[in-house]
Amino acid sequence: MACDGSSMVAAWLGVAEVIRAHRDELVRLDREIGDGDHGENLRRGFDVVAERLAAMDAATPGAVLKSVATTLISTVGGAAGPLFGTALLRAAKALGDRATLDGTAVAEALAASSEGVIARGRAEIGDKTMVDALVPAAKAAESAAQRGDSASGVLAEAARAATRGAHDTVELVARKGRASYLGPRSAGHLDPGARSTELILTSLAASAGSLGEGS
Amino acid sequence: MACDGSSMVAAWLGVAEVIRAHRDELVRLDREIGDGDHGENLRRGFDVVAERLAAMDAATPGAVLKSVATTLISTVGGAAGPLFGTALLRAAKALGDRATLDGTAVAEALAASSEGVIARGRAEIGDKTMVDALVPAAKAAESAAQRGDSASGVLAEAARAATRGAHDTVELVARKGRASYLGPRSAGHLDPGARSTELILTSLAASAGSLGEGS
Amino acid sequence: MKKIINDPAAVVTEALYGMAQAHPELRVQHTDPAYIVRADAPIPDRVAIVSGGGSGHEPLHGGFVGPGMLTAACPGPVFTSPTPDQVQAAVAAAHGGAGVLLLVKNYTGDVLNFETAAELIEAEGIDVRTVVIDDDVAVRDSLFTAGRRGVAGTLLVEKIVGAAAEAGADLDTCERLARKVVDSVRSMGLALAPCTVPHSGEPSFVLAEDEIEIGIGIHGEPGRERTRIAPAQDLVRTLLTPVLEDLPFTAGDRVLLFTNSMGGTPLIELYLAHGSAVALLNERGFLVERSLVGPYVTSLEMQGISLTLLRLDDELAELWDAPVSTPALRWGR
Amino acid sequence: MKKIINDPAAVVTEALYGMAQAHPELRVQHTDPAYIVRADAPIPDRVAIVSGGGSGHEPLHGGFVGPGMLTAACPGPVFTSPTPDQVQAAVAAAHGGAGVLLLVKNYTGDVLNFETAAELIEAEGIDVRTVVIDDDVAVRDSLFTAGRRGVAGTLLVEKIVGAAAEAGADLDTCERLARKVVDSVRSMGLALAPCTVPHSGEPSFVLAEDEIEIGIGIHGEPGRERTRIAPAQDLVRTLLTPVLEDLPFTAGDRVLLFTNSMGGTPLIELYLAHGSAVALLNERGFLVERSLVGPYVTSLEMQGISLTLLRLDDELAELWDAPVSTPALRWGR
Ligand SMILES: Nc1ncnc2c1ncn2[C@@H]1O[C@H](COP(=O)(O)OP(=O)(O)O)[C@@H](O)[C@H]1O
Ligand SMILES: Nc1ncnc2c1ncn2[C@@H]1O[C@H](COP(=O)(O)OP(=O)(O)O)[C@@H](O)[C@H]1O
Ligand SMILES: [Mg+2]
Ligand SMILES: [Mg+2]
Ligand SMILES: [Mg+2]
Ligand SMILES: [Mg+2]
Repeated sequence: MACDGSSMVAAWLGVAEVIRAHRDELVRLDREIGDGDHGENLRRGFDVVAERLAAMDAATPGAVLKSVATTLISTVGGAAGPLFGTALLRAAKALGDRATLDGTAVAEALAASSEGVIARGRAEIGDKTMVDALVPAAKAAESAAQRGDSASGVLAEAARAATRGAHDTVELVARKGRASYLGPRSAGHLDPGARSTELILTSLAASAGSLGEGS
Repeated sequence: MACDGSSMVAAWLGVAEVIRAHRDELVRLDREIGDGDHGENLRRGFDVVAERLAAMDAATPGAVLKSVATTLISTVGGAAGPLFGTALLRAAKALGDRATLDGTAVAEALAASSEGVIARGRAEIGDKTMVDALVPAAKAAESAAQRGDSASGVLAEAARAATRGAHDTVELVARKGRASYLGPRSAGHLDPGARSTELILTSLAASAGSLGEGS
Repeated sequence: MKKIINDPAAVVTEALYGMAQAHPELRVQHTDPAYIVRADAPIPDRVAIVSGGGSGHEPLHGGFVGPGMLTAACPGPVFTSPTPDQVQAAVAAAHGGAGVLLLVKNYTGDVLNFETAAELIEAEGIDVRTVVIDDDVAVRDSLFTAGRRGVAGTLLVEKIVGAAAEAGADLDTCERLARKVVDSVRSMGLALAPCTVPHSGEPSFVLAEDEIEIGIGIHGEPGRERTRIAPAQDLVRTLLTPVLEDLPFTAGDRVLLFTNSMGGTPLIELYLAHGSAVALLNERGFLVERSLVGPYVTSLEMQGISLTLLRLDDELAELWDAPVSTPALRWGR
Repeated sequence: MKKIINDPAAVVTEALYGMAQAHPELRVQHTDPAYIVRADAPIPDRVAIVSGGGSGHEPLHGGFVGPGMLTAACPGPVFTSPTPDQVQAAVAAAHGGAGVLLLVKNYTGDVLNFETAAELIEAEGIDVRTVVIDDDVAVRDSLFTAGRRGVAGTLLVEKIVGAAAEAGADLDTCERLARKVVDSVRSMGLALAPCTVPHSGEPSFVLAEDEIEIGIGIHGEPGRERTRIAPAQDLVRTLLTPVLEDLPFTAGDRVLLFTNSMGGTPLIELYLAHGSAVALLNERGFLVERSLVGPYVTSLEMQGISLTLLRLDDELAELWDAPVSTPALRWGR
């Protein structure tokens, strides 16, 4: 099966399920160094995403991403809503109206996403935010694509890098977002936004892998 | 030493000390079945009583009681302020301007006190209030006076009866005052006003005893 | 006990000092005998409406002193009725020559102290009347008890009678109106968590993690029963059912619904409960014509709510709507 | 978690429904996209003042909608900023043709969502300006952080700009005034006990029996340090010292002092703290010309207070005194 619009829909339905399963964990992580709503914010948003995707007509991967993006922007709120929304809007724009995706397209989408998040949130790598998962993911995707990996291969590399990046936020002191108010007390905790970024990419990679390779 | 105005002052200074010493106990008793202020109300009032008595010129026992009464009325508040105030106003009235007290005078004063409290508070014996200490005290005083006991002997009998009466409130269900809201749940607790009545009479009896007999 | 206080014995005095700083439109006597009076009192030929009671229920009563409501209030120590001296002093500051109406919540201490005060005031040749408020249906009234307690309904009595006095009603009229409101108002409350009185330092009662007290009094006195916490709509039904039965209210009645916080319950929960109560009353055919929602008759930081229902007619609705200008209640003009 | 709610996910919707019942003078859209707007909006040729933020801070912001203050407010989920859709919907209901001023508390989520909204609103051809409020001195401002938080000072911005808009000031003037208030106001708070967010079910932090958090944020974010509970006058000094140093305020300044409850602290303690703060400010030579005391910018049932100081001049004092008629703040006229 190709990495096309309908497999993109299936992949994001999978993400919605993963978010629901990890809602409490994300709430707990955010309670530790934020305000305890990250899991609930994403749960609320992805419930609507799942509803809308289920009712969606066949579309290009870019159109699917755009729909997910606007839904998240209008339902998630908080810092994560606009940031994930921007990430996906930029990814959608990067993909244009391609009907199927190869590894290069995936890498380009991820690069656009991470640039978008940085432009909106003005966080740098090391600030203990989702940027610490997303930037390594985009970089790993680029290398994999240059090596000629397929879409699912590129996504798998990106997910692995996001996992490492998220894990590495544990020891960081937050300098952006709500956790920054904690100063040094923020160290020793996993950043919730980095964790949810990891979850999303891992779920997407798993879907791509099980769905088989694109062109 | 005679049971005169100045021994009356000394006796009430003693009461003020006893109340201070038992403040926390009375707060605790009132917290169990009331609103937890009885000890603090009496502490506040008797602190002023002690101040004013210390500055008081020689006076009759009745005048001393009247001063204590008006001080309590204007400082204690709550149910206990007006009730103890009325009790002492009535006692003062019963004593008139006698210079010293005998057993009969003490008994008459206690009878007037208990009638006054009943008239003001409309509680009957068995309602789990200070009446359950005061009425038996007045009755015991009457018998002792009829037997010809001295002022201190009459007070000692009254204090013993008050102690028994207070103790007997434990098993009662309150029908007057704040504890009545508890209904059956009020049983099993000592009534704070009965306990303070017992403390006051016991302290007065002790002072009378150590001060020696009146005429 | 964690509280923003200095000396537990000085809490009321120091709070009154702060109130004086915040409200130059009031005259606040913060030391003994403490009272709060409108700065423009005494107002010649206007009936003086005076209330009072233990402190710890703020804004009741001092926060309701001002044009269109109380002329003066006497704050006792925390949860302890004021003394006759305080009432006398307040009346002396408030009395404009047209008589005084004392509004007293039905607690033994309050009734006795105001009774003594009334005698002394009368002896000064002032026409004084007393109306006792007992709106709490949680406690059954009977000759063999201290009777029903005065709780949140007190605010409604003070507002409505205050409006009448402001408009120049005479003492008879004010007294009649007070009795009319008392006859038409019923309340019931519940608590989720206790309060701690500063001079005691211990919580007034202890509830388990999932336990609530139904029929709580405003001093933490217990009520009808302890039950499990339940969804808001069930709690609202539990409070409203005895309220509706007691008067009784009947379908078609025009009512004012007052959703009150015991102090520590946040406004978001109050509004939620209020919406739930309105929905239930609508279902049963009542016309909820006026609403009040807020922490107005509190028990320090106690968590919980009370619901108060007043049967309205044109006279009461008009007096309710009349302008009022106090620290805690303000509208109109 | 013991709360008067039904479904944790429906708290805001249900509370807004109750608010609608209690306040017929407002138009409350209680379902998504939720917003609250004056019933008489849009008002032709009047600048629309729109604010919003996470719920759980009631009465902020919805309780400040009405003549003389906000034209509209957007309540997000509890402690979560509203979405751009909500802001757009509120602006559509509020805009009278003279432009829109968005008042935003400085949190990443609020700033980003209002930023997106502003782009969309501008694309509709509406003149829209944004002023970000960051009065909390507990958090040090720096290029490498999210910056200072917007807390209780927000109320003062909303009141003063709302008064100007009501009087017909144009958008430039409203924007200038908002920046002037932001430049002149500083706050700091402390907590004695945490709050619990309904969807989380766990307290936002844990303090020992005698511990307090100095510099707390209004979502339970930590501040400068944890210390032992101390007498009220010491706590007041701990809060006021950094506030006075930050602007800095200087002796002789005319100031407005706002003593705010975090939600669960009773009014009696608030007044006590207020009195203590006034005394300290007087001592240091400040002129406390205006006071506000109450639970206005809260964090659900959190126990604690914040102190806010605004430097006054004639312009600000006059706008502060101007009539206001909202559910939570009302005076004048
Ligand atoms: N400036 C920023 N840039 C990138 N990511 C950010 C920024 N601020 C916050 N985040 C991310 O958002 C996450 C928090 O999201 P969420 O809890 O939904 O929002 P809020 O902080 O408004 O409650 C953080 O864990 C962090 O990863
Ligand atoms: N009607 C009454 N008659 C006699 N004594 C009463 C009556 N009501 C209350 N009391 C007594 O008053 C005591 C409580 O006093 P206190 O705590 O000072 O007042 P309050 O109940 O107003 O807080 C009770 O323990 C009881 O003994
Ligand atoms: Mg969060
Ligand atoms: Mg008591
Ligand atoms: Mg009491
Ligand atoms: Mg949030």
